[in-house]
Amino acid sequence: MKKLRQFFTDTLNQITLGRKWLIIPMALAVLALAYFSYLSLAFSGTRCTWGQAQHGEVTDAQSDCYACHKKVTPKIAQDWNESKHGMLLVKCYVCHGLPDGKGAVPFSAKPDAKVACQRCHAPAIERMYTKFGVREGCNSCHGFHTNSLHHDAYAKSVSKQKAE
Amino acid sequence: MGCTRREFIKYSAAMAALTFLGYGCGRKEAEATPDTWVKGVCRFCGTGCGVMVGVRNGKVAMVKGDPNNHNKGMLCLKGALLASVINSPDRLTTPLIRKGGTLVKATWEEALDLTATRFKQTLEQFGPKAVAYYGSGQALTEESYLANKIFKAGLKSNNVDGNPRLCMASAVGGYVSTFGKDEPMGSYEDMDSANCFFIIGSNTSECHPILFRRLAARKQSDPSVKIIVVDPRLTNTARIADLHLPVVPGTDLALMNAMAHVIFNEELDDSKFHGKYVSFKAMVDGKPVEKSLEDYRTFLADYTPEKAAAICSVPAESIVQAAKLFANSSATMSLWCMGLNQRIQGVWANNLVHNLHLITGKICKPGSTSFSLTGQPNACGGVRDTGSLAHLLPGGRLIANQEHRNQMEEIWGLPKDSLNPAPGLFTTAMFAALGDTVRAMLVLCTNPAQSLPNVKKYTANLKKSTKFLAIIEAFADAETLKYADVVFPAAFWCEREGVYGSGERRYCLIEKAVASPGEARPSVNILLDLATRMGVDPKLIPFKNSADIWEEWREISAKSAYNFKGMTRERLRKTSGLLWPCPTEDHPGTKIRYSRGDDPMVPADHPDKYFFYGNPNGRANVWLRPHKPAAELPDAEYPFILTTGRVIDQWHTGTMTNKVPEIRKAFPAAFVEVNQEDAKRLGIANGDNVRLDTRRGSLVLSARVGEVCRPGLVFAPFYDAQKLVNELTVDAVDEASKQPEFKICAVRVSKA
Amino acid sequence: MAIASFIIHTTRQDLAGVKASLSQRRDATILPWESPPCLVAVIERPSKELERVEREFKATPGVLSVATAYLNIEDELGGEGAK
Amino acid sequence: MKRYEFELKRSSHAVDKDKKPITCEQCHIPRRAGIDYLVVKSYLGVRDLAVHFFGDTKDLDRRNMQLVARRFVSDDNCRQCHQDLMLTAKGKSISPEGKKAHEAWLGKDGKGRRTCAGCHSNMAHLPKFDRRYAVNAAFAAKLPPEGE
Repeated sequence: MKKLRQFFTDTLNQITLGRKWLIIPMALAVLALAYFSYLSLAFSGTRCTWGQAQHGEVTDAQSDCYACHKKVTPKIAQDWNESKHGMLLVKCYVCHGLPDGKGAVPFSAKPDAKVACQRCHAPAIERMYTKFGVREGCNSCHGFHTNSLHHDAYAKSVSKQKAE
Repeated sequence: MGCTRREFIKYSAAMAALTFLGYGCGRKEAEATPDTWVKGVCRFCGTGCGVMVGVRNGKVAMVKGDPNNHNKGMLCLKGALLASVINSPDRLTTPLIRKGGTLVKATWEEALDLTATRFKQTLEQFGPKAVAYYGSGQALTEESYLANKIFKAGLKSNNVDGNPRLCMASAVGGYVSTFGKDEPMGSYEDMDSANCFFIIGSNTSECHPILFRRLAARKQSDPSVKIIVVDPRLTNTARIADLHLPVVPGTDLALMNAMAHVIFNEELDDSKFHGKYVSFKAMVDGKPVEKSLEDYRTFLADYTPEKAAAICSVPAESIVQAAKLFANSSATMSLWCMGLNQRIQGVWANNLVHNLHLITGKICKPGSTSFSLTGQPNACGGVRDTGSLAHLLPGGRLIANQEHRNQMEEIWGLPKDSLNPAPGLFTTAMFAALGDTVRAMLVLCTNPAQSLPNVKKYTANLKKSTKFLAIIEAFADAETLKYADVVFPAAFWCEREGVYGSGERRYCLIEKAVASPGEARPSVNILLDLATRMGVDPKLIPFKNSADIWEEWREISAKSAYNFKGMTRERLRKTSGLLWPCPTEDHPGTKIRYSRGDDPMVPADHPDKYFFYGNPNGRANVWLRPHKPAAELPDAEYPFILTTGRVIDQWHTGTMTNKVPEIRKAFPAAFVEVNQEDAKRLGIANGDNVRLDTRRGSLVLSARVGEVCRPGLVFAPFYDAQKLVNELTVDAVDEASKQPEFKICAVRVSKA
Repeated sequence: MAIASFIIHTTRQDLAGVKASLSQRRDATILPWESPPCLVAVIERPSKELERVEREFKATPGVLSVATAYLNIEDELGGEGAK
Repeated sequence: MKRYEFELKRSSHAVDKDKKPITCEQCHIPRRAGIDYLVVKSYLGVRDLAVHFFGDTKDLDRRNMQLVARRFVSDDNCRQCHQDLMLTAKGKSISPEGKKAHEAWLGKDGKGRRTCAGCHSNMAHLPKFDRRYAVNAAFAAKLPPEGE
C-alpha cells in the first residue's frame, strides 16, 4: 500500500516538476470529472436498468403477455399493438422468449437482433449488409415497436419520417 | 434512490462485466448457426410458406423463411417456432398395439400383420363397403394419392374421405359448380395488384398471417386500396378494414345477394363480360335449369339493401357502400375461408362470391379473382387434386360418372367397369357407420376424435369393440390415440420427402432434412407394406418411395385439366414451388387460369379472351341462390350463437403447436369470448368461468370479455384437447358438399 | 478494500451448480447470465487477495474460464469511504 | 417553463391529497440532503441558467428531454406521498397486474425497473407525441387539442 502511495506522489511530482501551479487546474479537472461521472452514473441515462430487470413468476391465468403489459407498460404495449409487428400479431414471445427462460427462444428484454430478426427478415438483412455493410442491431432505424402500420393510417412509418 | 458509494462502485463493476457479456452474446449465437439449410414448406396452414430448415449435427436447429418462395422469407410466429415441434420428445417411436385396453409397444411385423389380417377378414366377411380410409390435408400428395389408389383401385372401396371434408368441401363445391373445375383461378400475386379486398368469413390475420401481411403491405403502399371485412367478430383482420360489416352469423347469403342487387341497380355490372362469359342457372326440383339475366334480376329484386340489412343487422348504407367499393375498384380480390365453408349453405355462399366477380367482370385478371383460402398445408394439392374424397377420382373426376371411371380404369390398367360405381361415405357418415357397417378404418395424419363436429356422438362409435382402428401418427398425445387398436409411428414433416400443394395451386417439395426418431417410418412405406400384406395387386403399387409415386401421379395429371406434367422432381428440387397447370418442363407455371395467353389449357388461338373450359358451354355459371338460415338458430332456450375457430398461436387440434413452450404458455386452455354488453347482463367478468350448454353437451371455459364478438355471439377456439369445444358443435351438413356447420350453433351462456 | 468484477464462463448444464457454489461466498454478488452461459461475480476483497480469489473461481467445478472485467482500488489509496 | 406549469396544473399531480399544490422541486430535486442533492441542484441550476441566457427556450426537443428529465425524478420523492405500493393514491386496492409489477419493484417476485418514473411516465407532463397513448387519454382531454 505504501509503495503505491509513493508511486502516486512520485508520478505527480514528476509531472508538476517546477510547475506547481499546474496542480490547481489538474485538481479542478479531476474534481469536475468526478462530479460529472457521479452525475451520469448515479442518475444514468433513461434509468431503465434492463440488465438487472428480472421477470417474476407467471401463472397460466396471466399467460397473455399483452393483457398484463397493456397495464404495466402501457406505452410499450400500445406501441407494439399499433406497430406492424402488433398488427401482424408477431407476439412478444417470438422475439423476447418466455419469462421463465424455458422456451425455445432465449428470454431477453432486449433480444439479439442478429438472431431474432433473422428468422423472418433474413433476405432484408442480407440486402442491408450488401448495401451498407455491417451495422449494429436493426432497432436504431427500424423500431421493433414503432414501425407503424396503423397509427399513421398506413402513411409513412415513423422510421421513414425520422430519416427525412 | 438510496445507494451508498460502495454499492455504486459495485454496480459499476457489475455493469462493466455485463457490457462485455453483451458483446459475447453475438459471437456465441453466431457459432450456433446451422451447417446446412434444406428447403421445405411450413407444416402448418394452407398458405404454404417456403421455409429453410437449418440442420446442425443431424437435428433441426432453426427454421427461417425461404426468400425465393411467395412468402419472401417471412414466417408467422408458428412457422418461426417450428423447430421445437420437430424436436419434441413427445414423439411416437415404435408401433403400438392395444392389448387389454392399453396400447403396448409392438414390433413392425406384429402391427402390420395384425392390421392387414383385420382388414382382410373384414373384406372377406362384409365386403369392400366395410373398410374405410380417413385421410388428411396434412398428408403428402404422394401419401394421399397412394392411399386413394390402394382403397379405390386395390380394395374396390370408395370409403376414402379425409378431413378436407371438414374444411374445403364447400369451396370445392363452389368452384366446381361455378367454373366446372376445382381450385382458384388466381394466385397470391393478385394481392399485389388488387385495389379492393373483400374478405368474408375469414380471419386472415390469425389464420393466414403471411397473406395478411402481404395485403397489409399492399394497403400501406397505396392508401387508395380499400378493404371490406365481413365478419361477426371484430377480429384483428377487421383492424385494417375500411368497412367492417359485423353481420349476424349465417346471413351472408342475403348480404351478397343484396350487393349483387345494388351492383345491377347502380349499373356497376360489366354487361360485356357477363353477356359473353356467363350463363345463369338455378336449381329447380334438384336439377340445374338455364335462366336468363332477366330472371336473375327478378330474383335479386327481392334482396333490397334494406331487406338484407334487417336480416344481417348491419346498416343498409354499409351494404350499398360495400357493393360500390367492390364494383368500382379497378381490381377486386375476394378472400374467404371457414366462415363460408363450414356452413350448411357453404356451397351456395361460395357461389355467391363467384357471382359478384362474374357480374362485375372482376375475374381472371391481375388482381381480380375470387380466392378461397385453405386451412391445411396440403388439402389442395394432396386431397382435392388427387381426388382422395368419397365422391372423387384423381384429376377432378367423379365416381358417379361412368366415363370418368372408365378413364381411370384405363390409366390404372384395370379391367373396364371394375371400379366401384357407388360413391363412398363422406366423413360424418363414415364415422356414424363405424362399428356398424364400417368395421375397419385406417386414419392417416389427422386427429378426428377432436376435430369432428358433435364429437361425442362419433367417439361413442370409436369406442365400439366391433370396429378396428389403425392410425398412422407422429405424436403420442393425439386425442384419437385413445381409441386406436394399432398405432404406426410416422416420420414427420422434413423427416421424409414429398410434395405439398398450397392454396394457390403451388406445388413445392419438402426435402428430407433429418432422420426420423426411433423406428418411425415414412407413411408412404407404411401404406405400401400394409397394401402388400392386404393382398393388393403388386402391379398397382410398383413403388419404392414417394418419388416413384410422384412420377406416376405427374403422368396421370397430364390427362386432366390439373396438368403438371412439367413439374419433375428435379425441377421441384431446384425451384421453390411451381403453380399448375404446368404441362411441359419449360413451362413457368400458371398465374391466371381460364385466360388466353396465361393458361396453357386455353388454346392460343381460342376466339375469346376467357374460356371456362370446365363447363361444357365454356361459360361460368352464375347461380340464383336464395338466402337460407343456419341449421340451428338461437331460441329462447339457447339464445346465443356459438362460433368456433382458431387463434394465431395454436393450429387446429394443437398436437403440434402445444409442443412449443411459448405457444403452450400463451394459450394454455381454451376460452370463450363474450361481448361486453352480454357479459354485463349476465354478470360475467373477465376471467370468470362461463358455462356453455348446447343440445349436445356443455363445457366450462374462462371468459374473455370484450368487443370482439357482436352481441349475441360467443366464440371459442377448438385447439384444447382438455376442453373439446367440438362436443358442442352441430353436425348438420351441407347438402351438396357434406361439410358440417361448425360455425353456427345455438348455445346457452351462464356464469359457472 | 478493492472491488472487482469477474466474468465466469461455464456450460449451460453447470450454470445452476456453479451459481449455487459461488453464492455461498460472503464476499461475492453473483449475477447469472443465460446466453452465453456465464456468471458475473462482483467481489469485495483487499486487492492482494484478488489473485487468490480468481484461482478459487477457476478451481470451482464446472467453471471453464475466468476473466476480470473491472477493478477499483481507490479506497485502498485513501483508506476512507469504506462503509 | 410556462408550458410545464400549464400541464402540471391539469395533471393528476396538480395537488396532493391535502389539496396543496405540488411544486416542481418536490419531484425533480432529490429530497434528502447530501451528495445527491448537491450534485443535482448545482447541475440543474447551472444548466437552467445556461439555457436561459444562451439557449432557445422555444425550441425544446421534448422527446430527448423526457429521457433526461426522468433521471432526476428520484423514487424517494415519489414515496414521500405514495407510501403503500399496494394502494392507489385514493386508498383503493390496485389492479392485480399493478401488484405484480410493484412486487417486482420491491424485489419480492422478480426485479423490476429501477425507478418509479421508468414505468409511470406522463404523471405531470404530457408532450404532444405521448397524447395518443390510451393510458394518457384522461390527461390529454384536459389539455388544449392543438399547441404543445
